[in-house]
Amino acid sequence: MYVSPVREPLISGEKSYSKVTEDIYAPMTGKPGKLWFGGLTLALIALGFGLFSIFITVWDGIGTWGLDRTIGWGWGITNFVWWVGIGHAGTFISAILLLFRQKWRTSINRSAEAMTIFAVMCAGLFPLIHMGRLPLGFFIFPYPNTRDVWVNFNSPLLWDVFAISTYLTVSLLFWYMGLIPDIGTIRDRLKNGIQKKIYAFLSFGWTGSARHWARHESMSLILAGLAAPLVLSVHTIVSFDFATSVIPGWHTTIFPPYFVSGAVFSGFAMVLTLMIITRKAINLEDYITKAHLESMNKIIIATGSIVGIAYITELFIAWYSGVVYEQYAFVNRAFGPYWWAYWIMMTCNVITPQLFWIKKIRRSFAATFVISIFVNIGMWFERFVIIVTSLHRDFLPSSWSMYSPTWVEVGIYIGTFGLFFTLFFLFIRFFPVIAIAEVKSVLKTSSEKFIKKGK
Amino acid sequence: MQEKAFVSGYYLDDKDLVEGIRALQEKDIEIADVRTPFPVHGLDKVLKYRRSRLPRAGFVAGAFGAAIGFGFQAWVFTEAWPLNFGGKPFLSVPSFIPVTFELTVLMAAFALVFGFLISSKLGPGADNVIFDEEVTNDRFQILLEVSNGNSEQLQSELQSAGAEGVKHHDV
Amino acid sequence: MKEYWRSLEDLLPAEEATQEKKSSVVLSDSADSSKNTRRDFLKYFGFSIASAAVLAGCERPVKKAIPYLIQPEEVKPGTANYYASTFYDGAEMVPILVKVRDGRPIKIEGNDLCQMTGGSASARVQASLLNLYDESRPTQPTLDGNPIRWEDVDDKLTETLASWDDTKEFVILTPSIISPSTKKLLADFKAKFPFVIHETFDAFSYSALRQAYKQSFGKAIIPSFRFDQAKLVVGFNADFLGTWLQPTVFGRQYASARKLTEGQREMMRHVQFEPIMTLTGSNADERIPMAASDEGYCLNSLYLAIAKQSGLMVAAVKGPDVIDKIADELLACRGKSLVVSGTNDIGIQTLVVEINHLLQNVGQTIMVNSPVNLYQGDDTAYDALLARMEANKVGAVMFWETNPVYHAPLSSRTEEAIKKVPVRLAVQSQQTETALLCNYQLPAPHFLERWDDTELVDGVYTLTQPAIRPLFKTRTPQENLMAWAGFEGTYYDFIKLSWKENVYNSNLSKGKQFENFWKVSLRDGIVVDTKKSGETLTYSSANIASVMKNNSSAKSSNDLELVLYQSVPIGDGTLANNPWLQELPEPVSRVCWDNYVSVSPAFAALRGWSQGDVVDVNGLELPVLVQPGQARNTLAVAVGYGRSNAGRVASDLGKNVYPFVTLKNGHRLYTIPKVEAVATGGTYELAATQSHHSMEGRALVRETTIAEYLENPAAGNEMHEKVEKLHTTLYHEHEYKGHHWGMVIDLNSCIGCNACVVACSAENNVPVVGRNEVRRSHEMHWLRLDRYYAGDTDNPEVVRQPVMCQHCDNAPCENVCPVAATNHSSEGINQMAYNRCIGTRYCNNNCPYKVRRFNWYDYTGADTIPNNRVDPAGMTLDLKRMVLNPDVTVRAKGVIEKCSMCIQRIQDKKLTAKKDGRQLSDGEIKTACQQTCPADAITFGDMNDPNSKVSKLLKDARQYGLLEELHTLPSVVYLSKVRNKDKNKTLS
Amino acid sequence: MYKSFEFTKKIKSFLIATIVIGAVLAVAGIAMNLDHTHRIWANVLLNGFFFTAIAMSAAFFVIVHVLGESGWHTSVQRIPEAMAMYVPIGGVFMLLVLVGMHDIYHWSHTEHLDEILLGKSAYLNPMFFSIRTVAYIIIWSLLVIWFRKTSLKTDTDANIKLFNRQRGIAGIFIVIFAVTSSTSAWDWIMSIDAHWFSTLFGWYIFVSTFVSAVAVVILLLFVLRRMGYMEHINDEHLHDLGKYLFGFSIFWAYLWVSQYLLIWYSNIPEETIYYVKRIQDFEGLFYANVIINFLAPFLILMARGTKRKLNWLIAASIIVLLGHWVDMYLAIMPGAIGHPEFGILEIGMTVFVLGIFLFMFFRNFAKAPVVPENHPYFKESFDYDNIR
Repeated sequence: MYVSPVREPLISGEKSYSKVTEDIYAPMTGKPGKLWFGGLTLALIALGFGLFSIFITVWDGIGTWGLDRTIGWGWGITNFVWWVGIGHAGTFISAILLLFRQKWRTSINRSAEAMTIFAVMCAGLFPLIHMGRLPLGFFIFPYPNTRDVWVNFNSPLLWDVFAISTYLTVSLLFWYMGLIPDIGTIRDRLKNGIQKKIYAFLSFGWTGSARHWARHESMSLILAGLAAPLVLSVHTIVSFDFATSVIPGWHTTIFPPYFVSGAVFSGFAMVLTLMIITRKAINLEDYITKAHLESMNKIIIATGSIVGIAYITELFIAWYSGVVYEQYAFVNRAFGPYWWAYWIMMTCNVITPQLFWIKKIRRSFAATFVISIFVNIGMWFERFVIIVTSLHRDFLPSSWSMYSPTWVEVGIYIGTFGLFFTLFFLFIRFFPVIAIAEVKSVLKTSSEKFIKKGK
Repeated sequence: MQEKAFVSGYYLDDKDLVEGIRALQEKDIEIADVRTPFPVHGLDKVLKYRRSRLPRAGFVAGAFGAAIGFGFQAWVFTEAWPLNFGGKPFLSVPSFIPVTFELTVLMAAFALVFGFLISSKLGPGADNVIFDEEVTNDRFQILLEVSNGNSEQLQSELQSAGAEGVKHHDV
Repeated sequence: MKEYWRSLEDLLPAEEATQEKKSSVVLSDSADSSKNTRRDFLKYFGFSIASAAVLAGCERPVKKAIPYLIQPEEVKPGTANYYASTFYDGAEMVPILVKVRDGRPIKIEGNDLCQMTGGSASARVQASLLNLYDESRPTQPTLDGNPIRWEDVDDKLTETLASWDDTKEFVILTPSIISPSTKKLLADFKAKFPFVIHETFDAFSYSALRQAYKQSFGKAIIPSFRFDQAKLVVGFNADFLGTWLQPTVFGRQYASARKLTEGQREMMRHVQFEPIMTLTGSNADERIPMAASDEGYCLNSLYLAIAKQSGLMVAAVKGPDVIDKIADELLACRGKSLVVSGTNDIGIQTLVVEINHLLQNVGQTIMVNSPVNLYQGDDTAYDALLARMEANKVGAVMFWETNPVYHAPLSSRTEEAIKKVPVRLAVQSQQTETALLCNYQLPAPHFLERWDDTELVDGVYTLTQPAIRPLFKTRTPQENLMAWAGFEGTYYDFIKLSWKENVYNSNLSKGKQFENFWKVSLRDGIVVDTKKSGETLTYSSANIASVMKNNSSAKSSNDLELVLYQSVPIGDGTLANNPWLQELPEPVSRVCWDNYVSVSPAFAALRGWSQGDVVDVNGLELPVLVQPGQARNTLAVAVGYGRSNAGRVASDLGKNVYPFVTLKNGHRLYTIPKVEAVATGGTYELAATQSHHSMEGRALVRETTIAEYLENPAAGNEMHEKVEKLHTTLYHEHEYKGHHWGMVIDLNSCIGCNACVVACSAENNVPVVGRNEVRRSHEMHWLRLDRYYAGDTDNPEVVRQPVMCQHCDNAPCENVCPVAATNHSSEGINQMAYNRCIGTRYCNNNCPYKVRRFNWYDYTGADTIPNNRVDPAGMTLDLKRMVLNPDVTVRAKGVIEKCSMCIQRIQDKKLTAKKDGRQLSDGEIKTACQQTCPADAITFGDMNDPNSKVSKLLKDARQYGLLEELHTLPSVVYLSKVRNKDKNKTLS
Repeated sequence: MYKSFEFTKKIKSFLIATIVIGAVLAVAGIAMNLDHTHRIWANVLLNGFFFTAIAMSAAFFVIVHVLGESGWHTSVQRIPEAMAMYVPIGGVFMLLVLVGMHDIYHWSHTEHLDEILLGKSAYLNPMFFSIRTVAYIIIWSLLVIWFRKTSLKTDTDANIKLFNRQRGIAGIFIVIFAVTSSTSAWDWIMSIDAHWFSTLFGWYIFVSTFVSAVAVVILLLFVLRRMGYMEHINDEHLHDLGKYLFGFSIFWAYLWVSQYLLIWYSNIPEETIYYVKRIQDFEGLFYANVIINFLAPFLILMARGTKRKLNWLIAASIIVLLGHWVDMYLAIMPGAIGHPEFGILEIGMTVFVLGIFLFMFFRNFAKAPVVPENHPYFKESFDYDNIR
């Protein structure tokens, strides 16, 4: 396959196939470092605190949260949407970029997919625990029962159940199918022992047969074809949670594509945040390079700008609509009691990513790291703004009220970080962070060694 | 798989592998399997594999998911217990779109993944024979099945087809 | 406290005493009516079983059930009986019906046979039911803290009375006695024991009003007021819709005079002058803030203006413009107007009587010939009593449901005086501050546990009959007296005899047997002797000149003055230990669970105070509430709070301001001149149920003026037609083949008294959540009265709107429930299946009206998880749970609940009609809120029935749906408000 | 090596004939509808907008690939490039619309507006509207021409800087177009139903025209191949174009459903009015629009093989192009004329504008080599394949 010499190599250093194996396998060998243990401990503490907060919520009731008769959703659903959004990058990278034949995805898709799965697990927690009667949560599944009651297929929350669980399942399958060959690689590097047996089991008996590879590629492509609309559908359905209502600030038709774009935006930001640290921590600088950074930052600008345009569109159409409730909702966002949340959102989401128009910034790891955190904060506030400021002052001023979170809500949020990082630390220890086989497959077209040769 | 024997030869570059295969093919030597560390571009064409039937399986399963998804929802809302939700019609088609879609994708994905695993005889606990552990690292391996004890002949064929190392395996 | 559950077998007979036609729902034989299928039987059967089961809470097993040994005849499991009775708490008297279910009174409703109340009842009347189940009630007699048997009490007192030192008095301190039998009994008792002195003590005094009539008509009376006969009402500092005299009665009269229907196109006009924003003032067509100290000046000016134009020779003093204008208006309505004042000041009341006299209102809107027997207390007499106690002239005092230590002015003096009396008897049905000082604690039963009678106005008799056997070892004060005096028989016999002699024999015999008459009286609860009339009083002039001199005639200075007032929920504080009342938001401030010092916005700005700042008012620290419409230099605090010994709920809620009350000219004065107020720097969060007070220009409450209305009945409601024109939908409405329930709320009738809120809470087992939860906006009321201010903050116009679930046919909430827990019934009701609800609160978010309520904590004890209850008001105690309506599920933690349009009432009446094999008739089903509304503002019925009242009201041009532009198709419809004022010309 | 396109007399005269036939039919239609000036102007808007938007979308197609550092597109790049050069001509039709403004836009009758329209008049007034229209046309034309010129320069100058400059122009283009694609759709189309509003509308219209543009690219490719040009186009290119047609048809359906479902769900009259009008008066067409524009490309192009066969692609493209013309028809006509009208006027006007569009395309296509041979990624375009 011909590659233009103008293109920037994606993999630097003199990498041979076995060097790739070696490099990526390296972090899994030897004793884990202090950093790893320290990180895992912190994550477990956070997770424990989160579990305690969840216990309090379930035991005492949702009253332990800062919600009230007017504001039925607060941090819980904000965090849900935020985590789901983050969970969009992985599948976007592996599915949509695969369809668009973007080679740079190969270095980051594995960890991004893992993050997707962990983030979706964190996200999925919130719709469960925000229920007043968690033990009866199984009512949301359409199972035959003596009362002949099914479920309400009109409800976006029910669609969510289907969407999130399908998304989690498909992402998991997609991720694992991609992992099989690499687990095979690990298996074959290990000497005999229990570890080898476990990896042998997990590798599903991978042999690297050309027939398998052919089927694997075919399957991956179609899974990607399915996952692409699936990614869209998930955040679309999440946006339906709000957009189907009549609440001003929630009910607007631009929500589906805008939410999807925002999700990819935040997901990429999170991937960047983590990958910039990970590549350093486990010496993968040659595989995650400035070329990757630049490509990802371009997507950040694109999606960030789409989000920005959506904000402005909403604002303009709210005025244009001539509907007093709509107009008030947006004036209240910008200048009401939660004005700070709105302007944090605007600054972080619309202004900061525009810095990536400058080539130096979008190729700087340090700058990207900072901006990606800004984006994560901004996207959290976007959901907060949508949920809380829309609800706290809706139609009847008599019911207007204010919201602030309690320690329980904060605790649960911290807990999800704990869960996420616990899983992430385990992942980088026990699984190859970069898709070994996929990197090898683009080595000839995208590595410094081969491109320099001018081949 | 008893009483079988194979001869393997490996290459260190995918290009050499393809050339080796071509050389063997010219001699009408049947290639039992080729094993590579990554999907080698165009290898399936060289080996004249049929296009996989997985897409078709995916389509059928997806269509099934869609039918079940839509049909079930429609049945619940019009036959099982038609409830009035917010004045919406019982057969509220737009509301059925999301679940129908999700089930379509889910079923298709299951069909693809399980189709892949089953047709490739892969799965938890699958105990396939691995002839060379370096195949998952950097070796491109051609396997030829030994019949009537022609192992040595096959080994030399492989060598002449440019294999870097040749070996006999009994299974 | 275990055995509350007693059988009714020896409850006094009342075979015919139920209003309901009784027949067993459960066991009605299907042979009777071929229409009843087996399915129906099972439905009825299941219904009653289910009802019985929910009693214990929806998820808990029935722990104990005690079967009847002999089932009383009139008690049918699962069917409620209604007993007629009378509410009287020393302030308000309302004939009531008590709904008794399986031996437990579970709801109080007004008795619709009463002409005055028409079946309505105020919030306090209805809530008084909960005082029956108050766990803080005294349960047995004690002497110096030790339990004692009633027999021993009787022995001791008989002995005390027998060996009485005749130089000392035996004082019985009662509230105003309106019971003819009690009066007779007291007379008999006094006849036997001449040293017995009966004194009357009212918790809140109206003595100046009585004295004013004495000056002008020769007899201390409170006349009957007829607001319904007036075309113009001018109120001065009188909250006659909320607390003044007979608010339930006046509210009904007021609303009826202001109703606009097809037939009635005229509307009474109401102008209010007042220092604080009262419920009444907020309803006025025009309201003028007036410092309390300016009232004398205003009334002087008004009198002069009227007198001058009535041809009297008076000095020509130019009063304020407003007063002149009002005088002109009043003169134009001679004989059809009414001026009232709520100030307990003899000078002011005398002037008011004179003004009404000049306006020829006496005999038209003021009926001096049928006086009301309320508030007989004389403030000077109580002062004299104190003096006698201090002089050791009193040997014994019996506090008969009176609590002077709390209510009397300068309570420390009262306390000291009481301590000087050797024998102190507390005959109280509730804990009181006074009882703490008594050596004898002689608990009295709650009024639902005892017999009594009343004669509120001459010739209007009512009976109080027990609806339950006494829960505790209690005895009525009357029984005490009879026991100590050695009278024969029971107090029941005494009443019956007294009725035979006085009521039956006078005009009502009509040839009936007395027993029949008695039974009918018991059943109806009310008997009116139309022939009996009060004394005819004639006018004799009072010394106006001196009165006017006494009334300060100049505008007040800039001194701060403090106004003490009764709040609508708590009143004088007698019933304060009542969670329903404490949680009921004050209709104007929408604050509950506390009193506070309200200040005008201008004054707050001047002092730099804002809501919640703690202020020291003459030594009492109270949080500030900024109240638009309040007179500028006025501070106001509600009485009735700060009870130190009232029981679990009310003790230490708010601050007691009764000690500020002083005597002026022998009358308790509730306005305190020249007070000091400084911010302490602290803050205190009030439990407010509404924090935003402007409608933000939204067409929520639509209003117009009378002139515009007469020209175009749709005035102010133009938007409705526009919205109707634009109504488009992407799917057709479901067809409601049978009934389609709807409700119409006339905003022009609603006076905002909040009676409906309590009715709803009682009917539907709405949890009480307590102050802290209300602060967090966790209140649970299914029905709320939104109140908005418009215009000038110094004197805003007020509108209010009762909002409950609107039962939208296109309900945004129903769509989104994932588990189908809320959906639409075939009769158009937005229904909730509590057992199905998993508590996502999605419905609540989507509700544009925000009427859905979530059980944030385990408020009811229906949760399966132990040790997590949030129940500051003790509503989950076994005793208080007896008030629960078994027809309504008690909701568990984590579920959403909301107005069901009283579905249990609908089903009940539907079943009754079906059993009787007839069609439901319009008006047969009444929702709880509708039933109790004094203003008849709420109409419920079948929108599919073209002849129903609801259908007719739906044709009214004032009709609109709240947020109708959203196309939610609400089944609750509002009729716009009309103000009787000139849009361009205002008084002030 | 790559045969340059020659705008032969034969093609020229065929296209001129098409234009003339279209013009004759259009004039006849106008003459028949002189008392229905609404309909005449609505047709000017419909075709004027549709083809201008297709041209802009074609430009967008190139721009996105440039920014995305794509290689494969270079072999077809000159087709959308030449299409984009129609923008200034299409702009003339949009300027014509300004003349007929009062017949299309209810809000332009400033003398009788209701409250809501008065509230919008700061934005929706004839003056500001005209300024915006002119601005769109000028800015778009400049961008398109600027890019085209830079692109053509590469044919003689292989300096890598020129490609970097293309990227720069693409950046500017995309920023401007991101805003104006939406606002122009609000202005020209959404404001016809002046009370109605939908935040998604701009994106919806854009995707509709983008799919149309892809269909036009495929159709033109077919025509050129029939004429013996563009022989270098292989199955992989077709496959990619097919994927675009397939993918964006689904994306269009996704936006259609998003907008419809949300409005259907909330059922608020101020929003439903748009659909009620279309369902009531254009019922058949309304449903046909969704079904055809979604199902036809979905079913035809789902299989891998059909995307690689020109015949299938052509069939799908024709359906999609007609379908999206109907989509625009449905967006414009119910508000502008209120009821379905289809006759000589519509046919004539469409043929007329289409003729001009094609004429401009071939004229511009003939002006330059059919491929940008000096493009650094050009070679990549011949050595890649789609996974089976």
